Amino acid sequence: MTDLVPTREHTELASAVRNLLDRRSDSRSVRRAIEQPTGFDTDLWSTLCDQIGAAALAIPEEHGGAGFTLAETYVVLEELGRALTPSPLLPSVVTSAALVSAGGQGPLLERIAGGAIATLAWSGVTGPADTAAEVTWSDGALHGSVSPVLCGDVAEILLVPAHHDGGIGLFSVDPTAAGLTRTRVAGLDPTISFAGLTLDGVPAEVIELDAANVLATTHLVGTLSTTALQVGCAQRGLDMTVDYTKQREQFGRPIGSFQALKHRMADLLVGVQMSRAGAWAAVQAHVHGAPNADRLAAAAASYCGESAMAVAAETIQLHGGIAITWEHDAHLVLKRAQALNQLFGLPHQQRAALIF
Amino acid sequence: MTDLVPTREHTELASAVRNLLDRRSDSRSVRRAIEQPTGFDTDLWSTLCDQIGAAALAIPEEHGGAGFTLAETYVVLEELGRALTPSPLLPSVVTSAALVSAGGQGPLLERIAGGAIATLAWSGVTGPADTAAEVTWSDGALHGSVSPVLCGDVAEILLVPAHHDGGIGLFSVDPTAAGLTRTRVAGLDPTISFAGLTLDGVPAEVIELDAANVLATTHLVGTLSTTALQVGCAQRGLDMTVDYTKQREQFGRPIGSFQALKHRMADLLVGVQMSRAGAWAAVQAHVHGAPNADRLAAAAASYCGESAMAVAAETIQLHGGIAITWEHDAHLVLKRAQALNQLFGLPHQQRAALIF
Amino acid sequence: MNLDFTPDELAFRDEARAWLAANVPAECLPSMDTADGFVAHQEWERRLADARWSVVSWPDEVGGRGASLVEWVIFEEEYYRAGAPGRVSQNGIFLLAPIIFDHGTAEQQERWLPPMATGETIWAQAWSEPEAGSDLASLRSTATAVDGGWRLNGQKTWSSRAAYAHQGFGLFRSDPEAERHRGLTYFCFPLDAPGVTVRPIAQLDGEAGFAELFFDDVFVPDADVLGEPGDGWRVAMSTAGNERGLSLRSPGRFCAAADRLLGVYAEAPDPALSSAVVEAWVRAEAYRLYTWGTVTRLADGGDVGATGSINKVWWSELDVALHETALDLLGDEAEVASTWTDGYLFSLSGPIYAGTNEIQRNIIAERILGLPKEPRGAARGEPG
Amino acid sequence: MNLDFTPDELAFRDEARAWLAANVPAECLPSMDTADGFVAHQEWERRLADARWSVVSWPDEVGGRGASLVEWVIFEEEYYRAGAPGRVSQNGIFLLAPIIFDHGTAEQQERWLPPMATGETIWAQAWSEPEAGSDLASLRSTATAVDGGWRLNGQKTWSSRAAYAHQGFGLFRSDPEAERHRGLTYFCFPLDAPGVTVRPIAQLDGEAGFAELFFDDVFVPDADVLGEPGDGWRVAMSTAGNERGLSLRSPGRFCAAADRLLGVYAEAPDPALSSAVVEAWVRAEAYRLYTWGTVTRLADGGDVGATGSINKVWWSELDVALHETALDLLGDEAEVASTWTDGYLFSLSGPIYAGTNEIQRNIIAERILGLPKEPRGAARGEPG
Repeated sequence: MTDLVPTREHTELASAVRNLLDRRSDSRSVRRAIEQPTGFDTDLWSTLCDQIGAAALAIPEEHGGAGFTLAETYVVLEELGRALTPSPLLPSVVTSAALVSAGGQGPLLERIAGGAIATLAWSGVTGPADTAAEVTWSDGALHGSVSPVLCGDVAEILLVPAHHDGGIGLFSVDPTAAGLTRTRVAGLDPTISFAGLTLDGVPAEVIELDAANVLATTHLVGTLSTTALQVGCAQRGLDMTVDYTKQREQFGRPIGSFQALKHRMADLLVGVQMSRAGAWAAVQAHVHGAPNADRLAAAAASYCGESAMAVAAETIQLHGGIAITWEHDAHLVLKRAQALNQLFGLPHQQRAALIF
Repeated sequence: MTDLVPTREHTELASAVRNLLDRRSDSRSVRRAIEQPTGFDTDLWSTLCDQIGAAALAIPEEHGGAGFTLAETYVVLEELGRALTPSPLLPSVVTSAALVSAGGQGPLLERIAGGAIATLAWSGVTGPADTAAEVTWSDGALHGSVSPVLCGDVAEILLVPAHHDGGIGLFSVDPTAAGLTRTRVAGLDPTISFAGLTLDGVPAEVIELDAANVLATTHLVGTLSTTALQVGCAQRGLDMTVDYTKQREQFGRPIGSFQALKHRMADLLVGVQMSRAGAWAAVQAHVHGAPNADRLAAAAASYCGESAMAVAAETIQLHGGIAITWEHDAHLVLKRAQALNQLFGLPHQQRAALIF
Repeated sequence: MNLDFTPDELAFRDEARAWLAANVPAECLPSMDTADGFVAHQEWERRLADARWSVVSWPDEVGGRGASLVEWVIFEEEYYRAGAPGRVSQNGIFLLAPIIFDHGTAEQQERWLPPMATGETIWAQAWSEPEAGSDLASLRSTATAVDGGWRLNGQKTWSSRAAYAHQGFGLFRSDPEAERHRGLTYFCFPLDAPGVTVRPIAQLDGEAGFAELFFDDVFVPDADVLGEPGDGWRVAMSTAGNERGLSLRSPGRFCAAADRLLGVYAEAPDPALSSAVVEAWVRAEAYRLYTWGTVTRLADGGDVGATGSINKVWWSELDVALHETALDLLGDEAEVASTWTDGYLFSLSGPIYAGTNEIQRNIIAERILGLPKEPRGAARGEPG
Repeated sequence: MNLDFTPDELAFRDEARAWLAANVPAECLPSMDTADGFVAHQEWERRLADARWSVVSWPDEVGGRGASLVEWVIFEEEYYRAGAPGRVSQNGIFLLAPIIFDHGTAEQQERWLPPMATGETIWAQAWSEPEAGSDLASLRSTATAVDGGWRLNGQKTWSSRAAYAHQGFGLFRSDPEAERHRGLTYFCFPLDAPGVTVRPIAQLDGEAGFAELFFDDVFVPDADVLGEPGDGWRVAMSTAGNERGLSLRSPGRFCAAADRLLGVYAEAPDPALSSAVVEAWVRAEAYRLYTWGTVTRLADGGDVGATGSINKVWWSELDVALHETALDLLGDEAEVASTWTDGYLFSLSGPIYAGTNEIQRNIIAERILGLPKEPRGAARGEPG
């Protein structure tokens, strides 16, 4: 039963990432990263890839990866969530999951393992698994548009699901190809960057013509990866709020000593603990190929999303006025929680997957 | 705009009923009433009819009624809700509304105005308006069964909606007729009594063969009457809880001084106030024949039901251990709120009526 | 409800509705918390004032039309229904003006009210201080009596509109010896007075809806004190009651938003969200009916009192829930900035400002339900 | 999860599952809080004990099989999945036994544990007093030292199972001079001892799940004191931690109830309620996974500690929500008494007993989050 609790190796990995982010992704660094043209700190990303091997963890060794599992990726993502770090790891993980699932894509996987920015331009990334692609493939080229796409404007590797006469396929596109327009869109959350893509006869390489199963697996991986970010984000909001209410005094006492506030924070802790337990178990179920893995993933996603939103709302409310200033990190927690809530399907859509 | 606030006459009527119930329907009396074979205190019912004219308020003067409106009935029901009084007024109001809507039923209305126990045996009373009747009418007789029916075992006037070849009709049945079986069922709430009815070729008098509109109006009146009971029940639970938490000491201070509890009771008050405002406005809209009356009724019902349930849950929780003893009234508030929640449709069913 | 408005009330409503239909700008004005938007909103106030719609409840001689409370709420409902611009003058006309009417001298009323009605003078409130938050009684900014007036020193924060407004108003501690809420005085002052520094605060949406104010020996003449020196707490409490009460948040705003939400649902109905959508509509409607009930009571004489706290809790939490539901409905569109995401971020300040909802719940519990106060400074374990 | 149980664990599970399948009564036993039902449940305990399933985690010599914590949770999951009867012995085996193991003498262990394992002796807890409620430290019942033992006086309430049980256990104040939680002693006593009066309390569902106990000079020999005299608070706290922790509410119970709820939904699906149904299932599943995580940690050594409060809050509120959803699904059937309405009424006591959820939230806030305590008896406005 040891897989229900992170191992010592997982704990050490988490510490290593946290130490790095403490130094390189504090509040000031996050704000600087947001302002960069890429929307993230490219130096930090290089360090994450070189020192931690973040992008390579779940990629098989024969394709230049570390040959670990999604569990190790989960550990890194939870820390990135906690630090509110802008990062291309989520689309990278999703894209490599698609390629591993499709099979035989060594060269692309090697580039991703090395840190190339990769993304999957599919509305399933911001919605439920049964969302159709808005792109079609004919005569070897792609037509249509899709938005919003995670890191869509800066991706060096770009996969696009598209309809064709025989079903839904998965294609690879040169991000610099003629006919492809990529436009950064102003997101609700400045720490997660999106772009809109239009494809006007863009030449495409076939990865897999019958990609329905590949996309289902990819959606599952994306869902689980998002729960990691949500758990980290919720933990950050809770920590920040507990610290603040211990220090802030009103009516001659720390506001954290007021029982109504204590009970609300206690409820948040309960939610965060349950989220983490559910998310970790779902990741382990996926890694072990358990038959109920997709149900556990949907359950965890519905719960982690709502729990992170609840923490974020209280983070704002219990910080009071300073929460709604740009200088304070409380609003970043809120925007991150809200943005994550939509990824791979809203909680109610995840729940819909759990009933007949 | 005076109709959004009870008039002086309404306030005086409420006081008269409350004074009577303070004397005749205290906690001990309610428990005695529950034990009676009828399920309510017949003497108190006579007094309510004779002194207050409770059953006659909304019945036109030409049929022996007082010629007032549902607003006055609402006032009486809210007080009965507050006192948790077992009473046949709700089925009486519903039945007379059906007869008034059908027209030309002077003799039956006169008996109801005088205090005869009346009920409508229709599953719409415990469900949404579009619920079909489980009874059919052919060759002048009724066949089928319906349960649970408010005061079904003791009703002296019994109306039954039934399907026939031409649609749905409304019929009157002699409660002592052969072929009719009436069986008291053990309800969740001991202060509201129900029976199951089976009709095996019971002769029936036609009230109205095309009763769809009559039933729609009746359902609306029932919905509004239920909100009155809910508002009263919620107010009682809140009053009881506030009083208790002011007196009960723990850790050396009244538990009502603990902020977490204060905030929860503040939320309950907000809910009760909004409930009462919404319910009263919906009743007035119905009385004035406003075009949005049915929307306001559904809105009020969804809100009053949930608000009463919220108060009831906190009434139990904040009373602690004594709440779950038979001797204490807290559980009566809980059971009443739960039983009322189902009448004329659950909150989510009321909401469903408000969207396309 | 429109159940039994008087003929006069109906005529008033029709007049307002017709004027708004003809005059509300088709395009949204730029945000009032930008330089351009501020000017555009001031121009709109001028237009309202020219037609005597800017302060309908004020007496004729200071720019109003002596409208009753019922008429005022009717106007507000029509105003939001018409999608008219936000009121850049709201701090002045809703928060300060009631105090000027009650506590101002005739000279102050003449000097301050007419330019407030026309939008020529825009007022900023200076309530909070960095260390005080919800606890107004622990304000530290000082006022020192000098020849002919006072010198103000200290810092205020969360001053709404202050980035572009002309005048400010707020409480300063004029008697350092007096305890907590004694010894405060209520001042009005120009924001360009020597010694005042205005530092805009960038908000979630990137705009400067609030500012910090720094006071360095700012001179204010005696003529600009509202009420008696030392009596500022009592004077201010009437504003606080008013701010939390009917004035700031008329139901029209939420009913209009709920209608827009129904519109979003209608475009792409998701049955799993229908309950939340209807819930928002029901809550807006309940707020409208509750508020109309209160208005009816007040029209017969009476005081909003602590029930203003019920309003505040209700509308502010309804507003957040309504916008959250909208974002859920929008799905992936909600990842991208839009008027709904802006509205969502704005709604989050509702439960915080004008007395946090925690303070409001304390008021409801203690002043309406009569629950005991938290023990303070009493003997061990005894309620104080 | 069944992800990587060891072969031994799998064998243990299969053995339990097979025995339960063959032995669980097809018909529900009558309620254990009626005279007949109590006897029927005692007989069931005997049957469990004969096959050594009554106290799997105890050592062999006192009736157990020395099962590991993981095996214990496996057994509990199987037990609830099989729909086996409630445990009339639970106060003894879950609350008292851990204390007897930790603090009892060898003689006490020999005397009390085996008949507890067989169900021959059923134990009632005597925790609360009328004026104490959640505040255990303010207990007033007394124990006075006499020759060879003690005399108990006072009153206990909410004593579960006491209407039919044989023995009781609880805290009495043995040193009236000591402050609050000092000076308490832990006693075991027969419920038919001279001077004990048992008055059953009728509950919501009409049954006597609890009783009041009155003590009038009840003699208890020194041999029946658990732990040292005056050390009762510390002794009892290990029970309290245990009661709130894993032991009382194993996840199997809620997972089984959530599965039944899905069954009700399947019979008459109402899409508007699907979200609530799934939510209940998700919460039960989260509880199971969380608890398994805790079990894994404890198996490596460690203490439940304050995280037991997280379990308590979660399962008790999940249980209420699950039953409320069931009643909503049942619609008009919910007006009529049924196993679901009984379960609903029973669920309501969950957030109240074994330390109210308010107390649990205080513990979570103070002991896990490290938030400051409420001020008590300190100088004005200072946290104490």
